[in-house]
Amino acid sequence: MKSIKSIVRPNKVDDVKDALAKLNISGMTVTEVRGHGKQKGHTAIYRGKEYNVSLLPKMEIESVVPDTIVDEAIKAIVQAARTGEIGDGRVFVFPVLESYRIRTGEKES
Amino acid sequence: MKSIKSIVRPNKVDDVKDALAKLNISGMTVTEVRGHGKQKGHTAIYRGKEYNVSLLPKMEIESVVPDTIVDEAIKAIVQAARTGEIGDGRVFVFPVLESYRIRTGEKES
Amino acid sequence: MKSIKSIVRPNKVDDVKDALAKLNISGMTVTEVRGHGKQKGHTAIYRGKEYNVSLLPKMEIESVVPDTIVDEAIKAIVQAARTGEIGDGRVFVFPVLESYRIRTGEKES
Amino acid sequence: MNQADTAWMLIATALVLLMTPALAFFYGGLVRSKNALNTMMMSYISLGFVGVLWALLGYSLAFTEGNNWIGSLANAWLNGVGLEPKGTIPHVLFMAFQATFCIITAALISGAIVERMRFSAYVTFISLWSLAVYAPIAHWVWGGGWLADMGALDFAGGTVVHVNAGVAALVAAFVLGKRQEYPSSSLLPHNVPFVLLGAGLLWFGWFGFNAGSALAANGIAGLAFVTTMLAPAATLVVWSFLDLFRSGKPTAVGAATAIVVGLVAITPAAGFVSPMSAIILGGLAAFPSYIAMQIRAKTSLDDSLDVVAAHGVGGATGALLTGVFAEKSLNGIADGLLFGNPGQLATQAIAVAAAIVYSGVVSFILLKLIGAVIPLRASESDEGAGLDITQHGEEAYLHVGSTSSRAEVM
Amino acid sequence: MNQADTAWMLIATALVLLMTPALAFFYGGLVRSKNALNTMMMSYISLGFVGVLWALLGYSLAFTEGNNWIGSLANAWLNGVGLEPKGTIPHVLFMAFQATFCIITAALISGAIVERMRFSAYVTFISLWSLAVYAPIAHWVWGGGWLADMGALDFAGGTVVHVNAGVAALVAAFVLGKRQEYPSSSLLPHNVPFVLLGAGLLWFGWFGFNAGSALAANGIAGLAFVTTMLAPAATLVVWSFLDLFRSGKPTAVGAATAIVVGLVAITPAAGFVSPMSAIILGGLAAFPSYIAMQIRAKTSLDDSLDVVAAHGVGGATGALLTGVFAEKSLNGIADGLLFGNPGQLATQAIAVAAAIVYSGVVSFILLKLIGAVIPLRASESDEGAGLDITQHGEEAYLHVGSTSSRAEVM
Amino acid sequence: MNQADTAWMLIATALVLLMTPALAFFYGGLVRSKNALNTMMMSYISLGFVGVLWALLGYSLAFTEGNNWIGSLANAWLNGVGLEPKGTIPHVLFMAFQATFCIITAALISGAIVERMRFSAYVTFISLWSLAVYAPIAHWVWGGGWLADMGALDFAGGTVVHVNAGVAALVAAFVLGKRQEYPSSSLLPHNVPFVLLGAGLLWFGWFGFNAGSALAANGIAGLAFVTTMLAPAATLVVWSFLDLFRSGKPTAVGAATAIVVGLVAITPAAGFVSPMSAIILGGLAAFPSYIAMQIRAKTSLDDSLDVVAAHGVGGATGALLTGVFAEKSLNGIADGLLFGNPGQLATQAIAVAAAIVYSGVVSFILLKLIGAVIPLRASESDEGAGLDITQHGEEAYLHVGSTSSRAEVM
Ligand SMILES: Nc1ncnc2c1ncn2[C@@H]1O[C@H](COP(=O)(O)OP(=O)(O)O)[C@@H](O)[C@H]1O
Ligand SMILES: Nc1ncnc2c1ncn2[C@@H]1O[C@H](COP(=O)(O)OP(=O)(O)O)[C@@H](O)[C@H]1O
Ligand SMILES: Nc1ncnc2c1ncn2[C@@H]1O[C@H](COP(=O)(O)OP(=O)(O)O)[C@@H](O)[C@H]1O
Repeated sequence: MKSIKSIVRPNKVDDVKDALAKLNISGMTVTEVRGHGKQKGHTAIYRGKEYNVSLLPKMEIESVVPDTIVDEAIKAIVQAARTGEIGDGRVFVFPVLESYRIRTGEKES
Repeated sequence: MKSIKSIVRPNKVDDVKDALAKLNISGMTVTEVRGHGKQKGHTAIYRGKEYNVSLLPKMEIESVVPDTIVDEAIKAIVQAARTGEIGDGRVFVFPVLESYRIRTGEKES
Repeated sequence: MKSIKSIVRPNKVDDVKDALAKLNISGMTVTEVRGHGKQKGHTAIYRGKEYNVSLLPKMEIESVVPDTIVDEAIKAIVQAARTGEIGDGRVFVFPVLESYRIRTGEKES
Repeated sequence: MNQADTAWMLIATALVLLMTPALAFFYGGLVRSKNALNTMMMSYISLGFVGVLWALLGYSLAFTEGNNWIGSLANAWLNGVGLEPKGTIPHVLFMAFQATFCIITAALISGAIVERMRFSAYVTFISLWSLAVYAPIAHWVWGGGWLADMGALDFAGGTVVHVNAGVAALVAAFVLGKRQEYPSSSLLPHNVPFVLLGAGLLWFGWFGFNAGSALAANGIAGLAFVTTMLAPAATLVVWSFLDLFRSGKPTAVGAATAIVVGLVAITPAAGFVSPMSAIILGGLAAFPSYIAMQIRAKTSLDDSLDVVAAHGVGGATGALLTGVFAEKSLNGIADGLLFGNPGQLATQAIAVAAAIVYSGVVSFILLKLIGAVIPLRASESDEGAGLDITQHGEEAYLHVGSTSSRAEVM
Repeated sequence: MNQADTAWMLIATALVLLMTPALAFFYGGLVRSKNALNTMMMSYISLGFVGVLWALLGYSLAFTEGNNWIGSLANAWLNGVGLEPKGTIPHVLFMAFQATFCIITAALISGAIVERMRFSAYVTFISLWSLAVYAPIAHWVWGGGWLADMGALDFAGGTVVHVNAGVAALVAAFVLGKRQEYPSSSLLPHNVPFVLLGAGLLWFGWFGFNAGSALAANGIAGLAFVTTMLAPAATLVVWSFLDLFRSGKPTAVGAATAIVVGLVAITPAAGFVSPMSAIILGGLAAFPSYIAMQIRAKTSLDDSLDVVAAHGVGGATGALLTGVFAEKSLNGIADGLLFGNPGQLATQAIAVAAAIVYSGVVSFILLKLIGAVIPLRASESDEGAGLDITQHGEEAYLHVGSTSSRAEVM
Repeated sequence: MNQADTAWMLIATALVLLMTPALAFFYGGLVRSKNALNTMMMSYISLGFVGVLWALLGYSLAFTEGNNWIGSLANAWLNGVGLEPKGTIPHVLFMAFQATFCIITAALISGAIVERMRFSAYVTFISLWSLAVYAPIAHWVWGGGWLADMGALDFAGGTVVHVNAGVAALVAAFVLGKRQEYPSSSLLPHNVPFVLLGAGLLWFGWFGFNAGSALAANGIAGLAFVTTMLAPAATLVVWSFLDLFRSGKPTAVGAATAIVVGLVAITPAAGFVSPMSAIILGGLAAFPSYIAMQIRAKTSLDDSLDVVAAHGVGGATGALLTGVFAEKSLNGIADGLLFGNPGQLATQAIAVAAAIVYSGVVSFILLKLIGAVIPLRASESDEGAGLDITQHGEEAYLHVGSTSSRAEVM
């Protein structure tokens, strides 16, 4: 099992979710984050001064999936979240050692 | 060392925390998240239209613990967070390579 | 590639970001979290009763960096985020299997 | 008809109407975010159901001549309530002013049962309660009933509004039972600025409530205005010191509560006591409510937002102190204990006791009757998920991207 | 000059002015958080631009004698608008009261085009619109124009304000086009408590709007006050049942909307109908707006915050029902259908139709003219990132540490 | 006694009282969320301490005859302040109206020292300040003191309220020193909608402040009302263009600030200038405050919420422009420079200078005295953690599950 963690634009969550649903991946956990990378941030103006707000709103989508569909899933996410403009985000893959379903207490594999 | 990441119902955080405290695990980091899985989401009604709000509020609890107590900790979390209804959440275990305490700068093991 | 996840005081984000920038690390994702550890929490008073609010506001900074600069990065973070008082936080290092840039779809290494 | 009085009563009525949305924020900020809308709706819905029922029936029951206990149906369906003067203002306006009192009194009760009561049961309860409890008690005191005959003083509703709502709240909290997580977990407020907003708007609106109860733009209105400004100011000062002595920290929720307690306490006294007496009355009123809150916190009674301590105890304190500080030289009506008329204090006590007994008994009966038909409480799992989603299909706050939601196929 | 009338009109004017910030919260809570400030600014900015233009030109165009279609420039630049009485109140105060109407009418339109319109284009539009559309229609009905001559009844602006704004909103939504994500994603409100706050403050302010339109502290003001209290109460009750029947859940956004719809509907009728008629009118008015909202939801017209259903349909309903429920015995002016004068209904229909046609056509022309000079819409990527950052350089909410921001080198 | 005047002054006083909660939101939204409650409490607490002290002492010091510099204790403890008329309204009501001015003036200062001042030191400071600084200056201008004798014009408090608070704020920011992170990090507002709410409610309340300062429901009240509507509208327009020219983006915080600056500037002039002059005055007033803010941003003076630029500079601008635009034909009192009386401008300048010197010196002394007894600043670690937790034991916002909190064993 692997964990796919994607950082995407806030208005891309629906599209990523739909793309994963097509692969029958429905489990996911989503977090509001702010991120910084190539994208420069925006200029905030406050009381006669300009500020660089360098952390911009993004959404993080974490989905733990079986090893066999990791590649497919990544492809789907990248396609769904891409606009081609700077700030589209990243996908990271982490190893997962174990996974349990709390409702049943069962270990999954 | 391993990182135990649990996704639980918002009103179960206290119980999970108490359960871990009994095992002398006090370090944890908690995040507001929204999640989707087997649970269907709720129907929102807005101006004459119904919507499926498919991401429901959950809490993520991450605790990095020594390898020796991982199993015990998982058991405790599962027990504390279980209601038996769909939507109880998941526990994932990740490998941790290194860990530092910022206050002292020391590496832990 | 490794993921460095730091839990720091809310008012240390700027300093950590600047410290990483000096190492030419600009990519990072930041999340509002609440944490518990050695630090006792604060006492809230509400309608004639005292409560221990045991989870205190922290910020989590996740940055995925090449293996070669992990040690340097950790050192920089620890230095920037340290106050020496209880509650300074932790740095955890996780293995990353793969990383993709959504904008380009390219795999990074 | 007096135009200046009309001008003042127009705005005074608007001010009292604003108190119900203000209460929605005071209460709404104190609950957890998953119940914020449900709590606010409990106030807003009163503007609809109780407002309409008051016009159709409640006003007539409370304010027409009838017997000592209840009015008649002479003005039901607003029959005979037109532009003719009632006192020095249009009759319709007098009716509207009184409507706003009934609306907020019903909404006050909700603070005791938030985060667990089924919405439909709540709406049914306050609708019936406004007719079966509020209207009769209003009649006793203001509509020419037996407490009026006895000479009970209640300038703007210490007994009719606050003791009455406080007792109904106590009964409702008792009948409903406590929230699942109470008191093991602390159920802390989700938005304290909203609580402060509510308190600020309540104070603003309360000037209409108290100074409007003079029903004229005269010296007594001025007096009631000033006491309504000074009493809560004094309560706020004393409460801050009580907080300071108890825990070292004056709290914002405490400040908001202190303002409300001071306002409640001065309500029955507003046009009867001198401004200096108002300062003393306001300062004194901090103690019983503060202590009641400490005591309640040690019991398992889940009067969630302390309606009993603030309105019940605060209202009773104010009603009794009215019997202490009233000055005939100001109001031309009656002196209190301090001015040589100890009997007034006894009269006040009787009025408070009557409201306690009647409101307590009838509220209990109403809840049991309704409970026999619809469950009073939301289901356990609905309570866990929060009443916003489960009773209203909505969440109070949603951030961009934080939820994925698609229109359902229709 | 009558001092009591002046006292009432001072506060009534302040109340109407407050409605524009109230609207900012009603609308601001309904959009997504990334557009919250932009939406609020669309109301606030009207207080500046439209307010100043009204004083310089609009008032004169609307309220001086001129011809049947438009006033003159006799009072332009507030020439001749001083402390002398206009009716029974100072002329300047009358001008200010009318200013607050123009300000909010312009701001109402914004609900149809939020989350996508370029701010500069919007400000240009409402500025010109207030002179080219609002001022003439106000002149027709209140300034001695042709609709006044015909005997059209519009107590406080059902046609002038609500139908007018509703139609302009429809045209603007149509010209601007829909938001990128509409209707595939649901674009849910980010802060429902703000919506409730807005609705509560709007109701409060509306007492100034309607009862202030009596321009005096008299019985008619009292009547207008009471109908403004009871009609929305009835709408709220009926709407709750409609919500209940449709989906089992009475919503908070629905309650806030119902209050506004009831207020809109009673606006033209406020001083012309009896309180009981107001209850019936308010109850009836729930249906057309509720249904209009259902229908709109099935189309691709992105009238984002349902200005057409609430103000257009609600205003038209109210204007027509004024022709049904008006009673000469109350207002001394005209009877409606139910009181033996069916012709009034026809007159009302003509007034509504005239406002629809004129506002529709001129709003369309204005938008096309402006669109020829500046793009009406924000760029696609600006719309995606949100208009707060891109149009105003600000975010509505920021939490400690959640953003790293350094002062730029200057 | 005049009933219409009483009606108006009742509501005007309520409006001014509402300004203090409004200020709490204006200021509270501008700070970071960890200091939101502390900032709001700094306004609310003034309603308690300053309110009570005003009744006990301040009113007498300011408004009784005494000498040229200070009143007597004739009305201390509200001795002799009863229902008898003062002018045309009840004396108690006059006292209450003036109380609300003192309360908000004290609270205004807090904007300069938020996010770092110890709460107890702050409460002590504003309590003493209201007696030692506000009461004397109010006496000079409104209580028959030397500035009144000189003919200084200050309709509703440009000098007494705004210059005074602005200077005290400057001194306090200087004595307290800057926040740890200022100016290296930007300390951005956490809730801009609250800032807009505050600005909206401030405007609403300000009608009571300015038009209420006529102390009657007459033409002058109407005039003051209208200038209070038009001046900030003009400031808002000009400020938007300044924002646009400077950075291309009109900001919401800028709009809220512009409204306040316009209100401040028209305050001394409200009942003395024509509506058209008000528009010009409001537009002109944008420049000095805008520039002052730019300059302050380049210094290390941490006047955190720009009290000096908005109230100090804005108030002085208004006071001086009153000496330019005043028209005897309107107010019967004095002409300004433009109407042939250049001496008035000099008188105005003297009044402003006197307030600056007195308020500056005495505020400095008070702070140093208090600082000798209690530390003025919160500890460094308290400042880091935020003053809400450390001074009040509360957090402003908590979401379900986001904190684990158990009742402590008692
Ligand atoms: N090295 C990294 N570690 C963690 N998060 C990153 C990293 N690089 C980028 N991100 C996340 O991805 C987002 C988009 O990255 P950015 O570089 O701005 O765009 P792009 O990838 O299109 O060049 C950032 O806002 C951040 O949240
Ligand atoms: N594959 C997954 N990856 C990440 N998070 C998941 C995954 N599956 C479930 N979750 C999280 O667990 C929560 C509960 O899961 P759900 O399937 O609804 O309940 P249950 O596990 O009881 O069937 C989800 O809301 C989501 O946050
Ligand atoms: N074992 C852990 N797992 C996850 N997070 C932890 C752990 N221990 C500490 N943390 C995080 O670090 C923060 C600071 O830790 P704490 O023990 O209070 O301070 P210190 O490390 O200075 O002793 C906590 O609030 C929590 O967010």
